[in-house]
Amino acid sequence: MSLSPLQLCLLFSSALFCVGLIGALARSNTILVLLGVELMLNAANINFIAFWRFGPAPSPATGVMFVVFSIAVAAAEAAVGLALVIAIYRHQKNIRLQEAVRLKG
Amino acid sequence: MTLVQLSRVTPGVSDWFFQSLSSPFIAAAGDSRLERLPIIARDLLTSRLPEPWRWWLNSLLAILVVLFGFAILFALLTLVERKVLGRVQNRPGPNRTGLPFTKLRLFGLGQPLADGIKMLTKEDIVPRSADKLLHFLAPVALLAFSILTFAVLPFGRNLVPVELDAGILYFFAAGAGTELAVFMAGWASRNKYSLLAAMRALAQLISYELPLLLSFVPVIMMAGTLSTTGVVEAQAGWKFGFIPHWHVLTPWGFAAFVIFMVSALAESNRSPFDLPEAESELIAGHLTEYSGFKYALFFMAEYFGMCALSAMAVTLFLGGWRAPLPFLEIVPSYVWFALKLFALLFGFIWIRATFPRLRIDQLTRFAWKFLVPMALINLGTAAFWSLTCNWSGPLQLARWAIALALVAGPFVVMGRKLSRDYAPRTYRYA
Amino acid sequence: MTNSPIVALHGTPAVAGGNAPSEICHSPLAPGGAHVRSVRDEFHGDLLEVSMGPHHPSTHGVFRMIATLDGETIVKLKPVFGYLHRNHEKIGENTTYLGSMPYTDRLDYLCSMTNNWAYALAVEKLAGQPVPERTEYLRVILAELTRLLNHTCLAGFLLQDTGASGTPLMYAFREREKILDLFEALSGSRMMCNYQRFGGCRVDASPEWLEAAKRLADGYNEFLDEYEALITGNEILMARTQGVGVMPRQLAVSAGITGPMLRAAGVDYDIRKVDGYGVYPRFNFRVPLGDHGDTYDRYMIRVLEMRESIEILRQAFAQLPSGPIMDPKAKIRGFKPKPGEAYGRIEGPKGEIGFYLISDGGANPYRYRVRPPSFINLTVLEDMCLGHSIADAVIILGSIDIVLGEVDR
Amino acid sequence: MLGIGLLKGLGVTAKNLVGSFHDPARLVTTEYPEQRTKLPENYRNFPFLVYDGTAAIDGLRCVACKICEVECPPQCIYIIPDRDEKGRPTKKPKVFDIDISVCMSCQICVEVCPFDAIKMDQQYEIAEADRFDRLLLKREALAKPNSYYQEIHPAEAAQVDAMLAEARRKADAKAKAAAEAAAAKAATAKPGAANPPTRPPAPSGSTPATAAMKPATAAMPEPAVPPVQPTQTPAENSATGNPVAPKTGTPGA
Amino acid sequence: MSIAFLIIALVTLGSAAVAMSLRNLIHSALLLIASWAGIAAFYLWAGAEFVAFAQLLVYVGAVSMVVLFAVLLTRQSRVDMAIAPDALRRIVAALLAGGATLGVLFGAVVSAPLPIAASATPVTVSVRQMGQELMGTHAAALLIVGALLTVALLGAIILASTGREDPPGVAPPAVAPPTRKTS
Repeated sequence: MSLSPLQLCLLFSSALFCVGLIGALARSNTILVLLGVELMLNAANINFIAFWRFGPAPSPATGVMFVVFSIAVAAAEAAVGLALVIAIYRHQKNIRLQEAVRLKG
Repeated sequence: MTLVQLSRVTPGVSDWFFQSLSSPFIAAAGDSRLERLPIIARDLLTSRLPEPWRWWLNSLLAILVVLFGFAILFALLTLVERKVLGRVQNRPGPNRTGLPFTKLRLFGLGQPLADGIKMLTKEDIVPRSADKLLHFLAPVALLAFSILTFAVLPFGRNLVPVELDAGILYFFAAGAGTELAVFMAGWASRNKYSLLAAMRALAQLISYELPLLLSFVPVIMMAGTLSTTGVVEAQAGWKFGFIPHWHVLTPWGFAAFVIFMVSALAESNRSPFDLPEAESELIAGHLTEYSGFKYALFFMAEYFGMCALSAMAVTLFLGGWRAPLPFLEIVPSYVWFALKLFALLFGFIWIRATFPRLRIDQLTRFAWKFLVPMALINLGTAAFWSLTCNWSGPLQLARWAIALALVAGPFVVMGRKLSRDYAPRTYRYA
Repeated sequence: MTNSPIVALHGTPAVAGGNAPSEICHSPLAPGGAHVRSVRDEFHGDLLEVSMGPHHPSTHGVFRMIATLDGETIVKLKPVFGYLHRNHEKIGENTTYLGSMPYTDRLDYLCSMTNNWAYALAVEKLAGQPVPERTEYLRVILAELTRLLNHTCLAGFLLQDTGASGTPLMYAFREREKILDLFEALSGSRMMCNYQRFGGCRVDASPEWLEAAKRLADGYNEFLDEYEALITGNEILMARTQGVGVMPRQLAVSAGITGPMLRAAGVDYDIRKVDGYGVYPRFNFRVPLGDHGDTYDRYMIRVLEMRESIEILRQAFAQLPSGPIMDPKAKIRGFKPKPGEAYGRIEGPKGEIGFYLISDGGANPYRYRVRPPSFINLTVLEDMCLGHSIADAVIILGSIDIVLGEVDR
Repeated sequence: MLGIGLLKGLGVTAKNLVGSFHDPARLVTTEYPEQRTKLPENYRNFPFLVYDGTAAIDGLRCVACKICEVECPPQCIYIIPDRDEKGRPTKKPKVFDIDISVCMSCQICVEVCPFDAIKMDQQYEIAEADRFDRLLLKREALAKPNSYYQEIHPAEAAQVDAMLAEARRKADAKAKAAAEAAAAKAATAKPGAANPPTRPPAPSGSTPATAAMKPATAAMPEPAVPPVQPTQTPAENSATGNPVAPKTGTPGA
Repeated sequence: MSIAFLIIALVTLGSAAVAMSLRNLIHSALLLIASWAGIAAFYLWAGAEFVAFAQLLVYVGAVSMVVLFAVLLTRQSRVDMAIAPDALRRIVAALLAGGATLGVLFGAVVSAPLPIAASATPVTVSVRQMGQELMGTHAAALLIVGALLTVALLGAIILASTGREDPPGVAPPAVAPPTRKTS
């Protein structure tokens, strides 16, 4: 069976997604969890580009537009997420996620 | 300096990437032979070759020429910097090292060579507790990132190594990696000074990335393109036949240029923003644990970064390779580019010779409370300028006046606010 | 007392500690009541202990500061010195009175002339030795030249500490060279002058020398103007130094600070005026005072003092009498003052430099003690540095104007 | 306004940069091995021993009285007096070492020497690779002729020579008047220009010695004094405030 | 498919996987940055030049810095580095979940009848085109993203600020009332 470029790209992105997923699930370090989520987001972006490039492409720039916005949102997410990490650290002196269970300051 | 548009892609190289790089090389009819010299020289070497090979060789030539050109510039610059610093400080600077094994001194021209030999032969010391891989990777990465930025600079008419549609974006994207390398160096050394320097470098580079990027947005707005050649193209022509249409000669352009250069000083870790390697505080900052060739690489990367940012400033604001006056166009474009580049580099050195260093909190405050608002206001000024581009006669004067006020007013107000706590003092006598 | 003794916290937020383990406390070491956040040690990750020195570019020699940093903010700073200790005082008790004279050159090696004078003054007090008038004038001339030299150096060093790439330092050294040339022409050595003797001085100043010195004094204002144009109005320098390293007035007094540092804190105390030693009462000069006691004041006070020194020099050259330079009764060999004690002090460029001597009638002093100004001025280093960033500590140290030869003795 | 001070500073540095190309006051470097600054006459470096005549060791003025050894603050002088076969001191140093790695160039030995035997040199290119041998100067290395002294410190040497000549004249007169065996001894002395009074006996020695000690310290006032003007200099010495201490302790004591 | 793609994919996946399994946070962060750079290379390969540079600028330039800052600001003691007793179980569970997801996704991708583009004529988007799209069709989205970024910036600052009375970075108050100032 030969895979089309689109399929290869999708396989690549799903692999990346799973790496991010495993990381986010397995690690207890808040920063790493955030980074795992970030990776999953990137995997989604890869899909956009892949479909834009190798898909039937109805509107030439839609995929690219999506990625641009997605990157912007991801940047915002990273900034807020890491600010949260620092807040958690300041509060409980470590960044283990399991300990951040008290919804109370 | 040279070279080379990558010529149209070959059948053998099917990736679109290379196709997008190509834009046909069209020598303007009026181009003098001197002007086309680099292209002619290249064609002399490669025109006989079959197409795929020719393309590869052309690219290779471009890379080599740029690398060698800047390596020589780096060597010269270290000497010139020391000479100029020396002259400013009432001493002659290095003037002993000339040709090896002779008594010829040549005003110290051999100094870079001697420095190079010294650096190469020094022992490479890696601290035992250092993160060896990162310690090794940091200078390499730094140098790689700074070299990457040379790819999109238009060194002369038709002399741009890679013609990218989003060239300016590429330039700053490639430059963004340098801070990473500085951090790697500081962290991997396992030295407290280095770590402090790494933190400082991060804070500084993040802070100044913003005004740096914001400062040239007006230029992009005006030129309507992200490509470096496009920006140079937008600055063509002369007003009244002798005032060039350079961006720096407009109110917003001047403000943007100043903001850009200040941020460039900070981005390239030059005095007065040389906090990461502040030698009077942090020994040598992130370079403390580096010696020998790795140290030289850092040094090289710093100068490359400085050159690249200056070259970008030339492109964005100083009309790129364009001659300042119409009749001076007989001088080849790459010479003009080099002259402008040298002028800016001299400015870097001059500033280094004069100013003391800022403190880290003042540094970040200056970026966030002065440069960023100024850049944003400048964006508005540029918008105003763009909207009023068809005012004429007395309106033209009003346009200038309003634009100047829009630049100068916030500068005075924010400058006063920034220096509120500081003022010269008078003293009483007992 | 206008200065409120609050050292505000500022600096980078870099490695900020949490709210919980930190508290506002009065540092026991800051009688002025510097408010400094102390961070408990249980929280190791937040504090960084940096040992600056003894091998550090800007500790002015082999001085060491163990700084505990919260981010870049200093929460504790322990000065360590003694790396240059060489038993100066004990050597003084085992050499003749004259033999100690060249050793005083090595105390504060920038100001050997004033050190010589202070020591000679102490011995002259001890022995009741009069000094010829011409020598008194020469001493004033040399002391004021030394003050120019020292303050010029300080301005250069301080600016070097703030990170200027050598330019102010080189300008300062350019002028310093000229003074050193004068010293060399007179005493034979540029820095280790060994010039004063008990009851006089070693060599008389020739008319040519005096002419050269006069020329230098006349041209010095020009240099100061250039230097001030270069740096005094510089916004970066003002931002770096104003409000940094504030020394409250009562702290300065209670810590025994003297010299320009004390006057920068606003205390009008100049031994040239207070004691009126030598022929200083005959000169007309003013004492500049600072209002803030910060680093900028300490720098500016020195610049202004240089301008006053030039005035003193001009007057001294005009009034210089002719006559012998050595008291005819003075002894070079076999000098044995009668038993007793004496303390001789002068206003050195760095502050009160004093020598305390006890004689038991022998050829060597029974007790020989130096009051080194830069050592005593250094004692308030921590109080001035707390709450400031590590970059400030360097310039605060620079503004104290220490010479390790004198601190460690 | 923000930036004015910065621009002023840039102006100063620009002025210096330009000035360094045409204004010698703004390019003050002396490029050492080729160019040398002229040393002032008073410049001092390390001590050397003066000898009269041509014989380096025999002509030494030093009488091994050890005053300098005692007075030297860092104690870098080491002297062993020479003795003849019968064990009597010959008033010559057998060993005269100066450890110039210890010496601090303070000139106190010169000041205390009653015989003008030790003077300060101006030779400063004395770096040596061997710290223990080469920097410990022996008698032979220290001995330098009086002409050398006259060359490096002309004014000071002229006064010293005048003093010594005066002292010798007095000694000769005394000797003649006494007409003792010392007269014969003095007569046989070499006719050199500045032959010192050969070890005058303690009582008579005090005058020339103390007189000789002083000019070294008061050389500055009249650099125009020609080398040989024996009669004029002492008068001028007292006029310019030569710190003469006539009753300084006897040298040989 | 070109070799370039394979290399890019391998580097990206490899560095991401290693990053997720390392204990040293700095190494993880740096490897992740490499992985992001790999993704940028993928965009470049796919012809999305602008997006590639944006990815580099945002991820390698900015997010990486924030991550490194966060790592440095939350330096851990050795105790925190030790693996908690339940960690192993969680890792196994995560691997299982991830593997299952991977299987599902792979299966879907391989078996789905995906339309094949006419890749003979590669689409490219010029920057000008993108700008027009952004300011035209997607103008509303652009505005919203701008607002979102601003809000995120403010939120991040508020979250991370210490809430101290005197926030760091403020000018040290003039210690004495400036009695004599001229300017």
